[in-house]
Amino acid sequence: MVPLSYYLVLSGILFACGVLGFLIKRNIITIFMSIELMLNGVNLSFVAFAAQWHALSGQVFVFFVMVVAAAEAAVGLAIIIAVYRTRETLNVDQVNLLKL
Amino acid sequence: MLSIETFIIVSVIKTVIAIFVLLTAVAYSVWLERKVIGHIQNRWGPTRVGPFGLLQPLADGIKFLFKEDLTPPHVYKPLYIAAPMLAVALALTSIAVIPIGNSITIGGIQTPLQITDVNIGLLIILGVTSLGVYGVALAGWSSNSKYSLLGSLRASAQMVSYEVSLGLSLIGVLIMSGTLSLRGIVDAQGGTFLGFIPRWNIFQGQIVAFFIYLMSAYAETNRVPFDLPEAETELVAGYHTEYSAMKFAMFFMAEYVNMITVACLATLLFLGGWHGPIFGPSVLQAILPVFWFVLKVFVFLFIYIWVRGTLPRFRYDQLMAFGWKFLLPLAIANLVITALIVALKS
Amino acid sequence: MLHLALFLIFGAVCVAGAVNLLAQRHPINSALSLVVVMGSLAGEYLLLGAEFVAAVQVIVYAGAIMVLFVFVIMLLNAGEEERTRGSRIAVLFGIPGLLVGSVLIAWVLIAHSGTQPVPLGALPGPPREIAMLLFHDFLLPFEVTSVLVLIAIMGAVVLAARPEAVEHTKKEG
Amino acid sequence: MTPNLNLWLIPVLPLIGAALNGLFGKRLTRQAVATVALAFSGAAFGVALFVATRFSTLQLPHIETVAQWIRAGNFRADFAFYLDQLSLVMLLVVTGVGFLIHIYSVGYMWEEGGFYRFFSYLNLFMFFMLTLVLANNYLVMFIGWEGVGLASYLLIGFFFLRDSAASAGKKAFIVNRVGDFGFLIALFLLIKHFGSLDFMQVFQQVSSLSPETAGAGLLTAIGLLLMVGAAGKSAQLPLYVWLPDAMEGPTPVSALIHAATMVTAGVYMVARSHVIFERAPIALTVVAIIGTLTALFAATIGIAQTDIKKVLAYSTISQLGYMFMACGVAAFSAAIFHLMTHAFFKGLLFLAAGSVIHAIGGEQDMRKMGGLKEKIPWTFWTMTAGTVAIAGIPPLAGFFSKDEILWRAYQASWAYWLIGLFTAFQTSFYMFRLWFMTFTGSYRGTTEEQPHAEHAGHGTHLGREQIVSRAGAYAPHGHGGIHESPRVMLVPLVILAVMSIVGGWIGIPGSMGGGNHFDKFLAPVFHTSTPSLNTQHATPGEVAPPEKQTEGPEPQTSRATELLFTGISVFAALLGFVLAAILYYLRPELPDEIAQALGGFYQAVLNKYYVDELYSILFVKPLVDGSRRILWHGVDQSVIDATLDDSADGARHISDTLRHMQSGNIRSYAGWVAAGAAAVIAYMVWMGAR
Repeated sequence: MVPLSYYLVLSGILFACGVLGFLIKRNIITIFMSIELMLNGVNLSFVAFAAQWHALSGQVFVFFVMVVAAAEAAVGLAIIIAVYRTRETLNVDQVNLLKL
Repeated sequence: MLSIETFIIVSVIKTVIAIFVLLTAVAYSVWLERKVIGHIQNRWGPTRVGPFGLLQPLADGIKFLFKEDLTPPHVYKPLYIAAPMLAVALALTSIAVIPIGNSITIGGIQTPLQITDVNIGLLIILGVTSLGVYGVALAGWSSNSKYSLLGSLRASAQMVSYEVSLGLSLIGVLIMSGTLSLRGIVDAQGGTFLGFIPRWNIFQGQIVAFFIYLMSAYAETNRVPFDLPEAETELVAGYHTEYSAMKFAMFFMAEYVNMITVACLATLLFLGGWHGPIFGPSVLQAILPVFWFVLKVFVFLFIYIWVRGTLPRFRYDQLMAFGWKFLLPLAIANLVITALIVALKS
Repeated sequence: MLHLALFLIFGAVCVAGAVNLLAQRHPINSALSLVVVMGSLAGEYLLLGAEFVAAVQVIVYAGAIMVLFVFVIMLLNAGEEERTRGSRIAVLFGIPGLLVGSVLIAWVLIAHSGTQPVPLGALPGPPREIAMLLFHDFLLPFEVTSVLVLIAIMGAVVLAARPEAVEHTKKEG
Repeated sequence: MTPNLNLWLIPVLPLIGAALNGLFGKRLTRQAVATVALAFSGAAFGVALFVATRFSTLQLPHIETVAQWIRAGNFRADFAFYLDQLSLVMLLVVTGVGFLIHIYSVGYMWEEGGFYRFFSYLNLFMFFMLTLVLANNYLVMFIGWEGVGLASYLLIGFFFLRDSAASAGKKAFIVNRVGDFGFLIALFLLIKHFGSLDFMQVFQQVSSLSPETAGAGLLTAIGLLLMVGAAGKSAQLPLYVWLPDAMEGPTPVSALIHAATMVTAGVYMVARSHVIFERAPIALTVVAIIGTLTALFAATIGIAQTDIKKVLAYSTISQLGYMFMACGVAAFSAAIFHLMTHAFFKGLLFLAAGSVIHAIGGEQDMRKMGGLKEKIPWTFWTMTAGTVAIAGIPPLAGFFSKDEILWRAYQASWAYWLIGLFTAFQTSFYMFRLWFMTFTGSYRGTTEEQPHAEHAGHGTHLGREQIVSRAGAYAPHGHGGIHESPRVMLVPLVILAVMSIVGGWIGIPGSMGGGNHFDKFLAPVFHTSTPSLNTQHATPGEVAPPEKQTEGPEPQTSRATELLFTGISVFAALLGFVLAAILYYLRPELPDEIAQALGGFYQAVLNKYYVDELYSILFVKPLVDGSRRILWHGVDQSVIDATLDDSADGARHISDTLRHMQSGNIRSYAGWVAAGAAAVIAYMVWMGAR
C-alpha cells in the first residue's frame, strides 16, 4: 500500500526536474525534452488522483495530454529544425533575436 | 490459483523453453531461407554441414561466437554496445505474451501455453516493437559512419511510418473480436461458417487488413522489398555496417525474431491461431493445436522468404509514398468500413 | 510490501532518469534517459492499475514522440551543448523560485499526507470503459484534439519543409 | 377574442420604404424612388383603412404585442400596439394626409437634388409617427417621439448646404431636447410610482387615486412635465421658437410635419394621458393657460409677418394653442377634432402656399406676390377653401372644431373664451391678409427673369445629386413665367380642399341639429373622468366635465347660449375678413400708415417680440461661453487631457526601463515564469494556511 502523496511527490520531483532543465539547459532539444518531462509528471499525478478518487476521467485526461504533447512535439521539432537551418545553432543563448 | 513460488518457477521454466525454442526457430528459419532462396535462384543452398546442411546454423553460431569482436574507432561506445543488445532484448520481449496454444495441465499444475497472459497483450507487443526502432537508430548513429547513419535514419523513418498503418490494420480485428487479449482474439475465431469455412478473421472480411498487415510487417522488419536500411547496393550494410561478430549476430537474431513475432501475430490475429481440425487420441489432441499454430507460422515465414526471392527493392521515395499515400488511407478505409459493419450488425 | 518495493524501484529509476536528463550534456543521452523515465512511469501506471495508459504511454511517448526526438537529434547531428552564460536571470530568479515553489509544495504534501493509501492496481482502466469515456463523455474534446493534431501535422510540414521543396511540390501539384 | 390585425404592418411598411430608398435610392431613377415611397406610404394608408373597417368588430382597446422588449424585475415594456378610437383617428389622419403629401412631394421635389433622400426621410417620419400614435406604452411612444424629432431635424436641414437650414434643424432639435427632458423625467416618475409605462396599467392605478384638487402632488408634477414635453414638440410657449425657423425645410415637410402631424403629437400625448391630467387640475389649468397665451401670442406675430410660410407657421402655433386650450378645459375630444380638421386645412394651406411659391419661382415674400388669382386658379380656389376653413366660417371644417373649443372654453372660464375669440378674429384677419396679398391686386414680383430662388438656393448643394437633378430637371414644367403646378400636386390640393370643407361635418354639435358624432365616437376614450366629477364642480373656474356633452341631450338653455356664442365667433371671423379686405384690398396704403402709427409695437411684433434674441442672450450665449471657457479649456484640456498625456508619458518611461527585462533569452523568461509561479504558490499556500 503506497500513500497517494508518494505518487504526488514523485510527480512533483519530475516536474521540478523539468523546470530545472528548462532553466539550466542550453540545448533547445533538451529544453524541449524538459517540457515533456513536466508533462509526464503531470500525467502521473493525473493517474494517481484517478486511482484515488476512482474516476477514470483522470486517465482519459492523460490521453489528452499525450495528444497535445504529440502535436507539440511535431510542431516544436519542426520549429527547431527551421531555427537550426537559419541560425546554424541549437544553443538558446544564441537564439535571442527577440530582445529589444 | 498458483502460489507465488510455483508461479515464478513455472514462469521461469516457460521463459527458458520459449527462448530456446525461439532461438532454434531463428536459426532454422535462416537455414530455411537460404535453402528456399537457393532453390528459387536455381541453386542448392547450404548442403555441406550435416544432411541438407541442417547443421549450418550451428556452424554459423559458432563462427559468430569465436570471431574477433572489434570495435571501430570514433564510435560512441556506450550506445554502440548498447544498441544490439537493446534490439535483441526488445525482440525477445515481445514473445512473452504470445500464446501458442490452449492451457495444458502438467503434474497438477494447469498453465497456459504462454509466458504470461495479459489482457492488453497486443498493446504490449505493439509497444515493444515500436521501441525496437531505438536499436536500429542508435546503432546507426553511434557507429559514427555515414552509411550507418543513413541506414538508421531510413530504418527509423520507415519503421515509424509503417507502424501507423500496421496498428490501424490491427484495429479492424480488434473491433471484430472486441478484446485486446491475444488469447481472447484467438478464442473469438473458433468455430466455422457453414461447417467448413473456419471463422478466421481473414475470412471474416479482414482480408484487406491482412494484406495491409503483411506489407507493413515487411517494412517493420526491414525485409525485402522494404529492406532499404540494409540496401547492400547503396549503403554497404545499412545500420550494422560497423558491426561484426556477436553484435552483428544480435541484430541478425533480432531481425529474425521480429519476423517470427510478426508471423505469430499474423497467425493469432488473422489466421485463427491454433484453431484447426482436432482429432485422434488425447495426446494428439493435446499436440494438434500447437501443430496448427506452428504450421501457420511456418507458412507465413515461407511467404516471407518467397517474397524475398521474388520481388525487387523499392526506391526510398516510393517506399514512403507507398506507406503514407496508399497503405495508410487503405487501412483507414478498412477500419471505417469494419466499424460501420460491426455497428450495423449490433 | 512488494507493491511499495516496486513503487520505490520504478520511482528511483524515474528520478535517476530525470536527473540524468539534466546531467548529460549530449542531447541523445538526455533523450534516452527520458525514454527510461517514461518506461518506468509506465511501470508506475501499471502499479496504479492503469494498464491501458501504461501501454499507450510506451507506444506513444517512448515509441513515437521520443523516436521523433532521437530522429531530429540524429538529423541535426546535435553535438555536446556548450556552456554559455546566457542568462543571469534564470539563475538569480528561476532557481530560487523553483526551490521555493517545490519546498512549499512538498510542505503542503507532507502536511496533508494523511491521504489513504492506494492499493495495488487501485483503478484498472480497461480499454472498454476508457473508450466509453473517450468517445462518449469526452467526445467533443476528443474531436477538438484530433483537429489540433491535424493542424500540428500541417504546421510541422510547413515549418520543416524547405522553401524550394515547397515550390517543387507546388509545381508537381 | 379579437382578430389579429397585424397592426405592426402599419408602421413597418413606411420603414421598409425608407430603407429601400435610403439604401438603394441613389441608384434608382426618380420614377422608381417615387413609386417605392408612394407604394409603401399608400400601403400603410390602405392597412389603416382596413383596420378602420374592421374597427367595429374589435373589443377596445385592442392591444397587439409584437415582441418583448425590456423585462427588468417587475418592470416590463413590450413592443406592443394600442388601438382605440383616439389612435384610430390619429392613424387615419397621419396615413391619409401623409399619403397625400407624399403624392404632392413627387411633383414639388421633382427637380431637387437628393430626391431619394427626401422620400427616405419622409417615409422614416411616417414610421416613427405611426409608432408614436400606435404605441401601447410611454416608452414605445417615446421612441416615436424622438424618431419624429430626428426625422424633422433631417428634413428641416434637408438643404443642408444652406447654413440657415442647417442651423434651423439644429435649433429644432435642441429646443425639442428641452421638451424631451421633461417628458423623460415624467416617464421616470411614472416608473417610480406606478412601476409601469403601460397605458392600461398606469391609467388604472391613476384612476384609483383621488384628484389632487388641493395643492400640487405627484400627478401634477407628472402632468406639468408631460406638458413641458408637449410644449417642446408642439411648439407652445415658451418653446415655440423652433417652428418658424423650421420653415427652412421644403414646403411639403412644413405641411406634413410642422402643420399636420408631428406638431400635434403633443396634443395627442396630452389627450392620451388625459386620465392623469384630469386628476391634476393645476396641471390642466397650466395647460389651458399656456395654450391660450400661445394662441394669442402667435396670432399677433402672425399678423405682421410677410413671409407666406412664416405666417402659416405662426398660425399653426396659434391653432395648436387652441388645441391645448381645449385640452386644458378637458375638452379632449374637441381638441382632437380640431387637430383633425387642422390637419386638413393647414396641410392644404401649406401645400397651396408651396404651390404658389413653386408657381412664382421660389419667392416667399408676400409683398412680391399679388394678382395670382387668374394665373393659378386651382391653387387659388383650394387655398380659398383652406383660408375660409381656418378662419372659422361655416360650414367649413375649421368652424365646427373651433366653435366647439370656444364653447367649452367658455364653460370653463370666460377669460379663455375672450382670448380665444380675439385670436379667432386675428386668425381670420391674417389669413385673409395673406389671401388678399397673394391673389388679389396686381402682381408685384419679377419672376419672369429671376431663376427659381429656392431651387437656385439648393443649386449649390450636393454636386453629384445636383447633376442628377439637372438631368431630370425641368421635365415636368418649363421654368420662367408663372405657371400652374403639375397635376400630381393639384390632386392632393383638391382632395384636402374637399376634406377641409366637409371634414367638419362629422362633428356638428347638437346645438345645430348635428349628432356631434365625433364627440360620441371618442367618448369611450375620455369617459374615464367620471370619478372626478364632483370635485371638479367643487373647484370653481375649473374643468367642465366633458360628459355634459357626451352624455344624453343637453339642456335647452345652454343650447341657446351656445348658438349665441357661435354667432359671435362667426361674427368675429367675418370681422377679420372685412378688416383684411379694407386694409389689403380696398386701401392697400393703409397698413403702412398703421404701422407708422404703432411704431415700436409694430417693430416688436415684426421681430416676433425679440424672443429669439432674448433666448440667445439668456440661454444660448452663457451656455456656449461657459462650455468653451470652463468645460473645454478648463476641464477638458487642463484636467482630462493633461492627466491622459502625463499618464501616457509615465507609461512610456516606465516601460522604457522595464523592457530590459525582455532579453529575448528563453531561459530568462523561464526564470521569470518560475519566480512568478513560486509567488503564486506561496500566495495560495498562505491563503490555505489562513
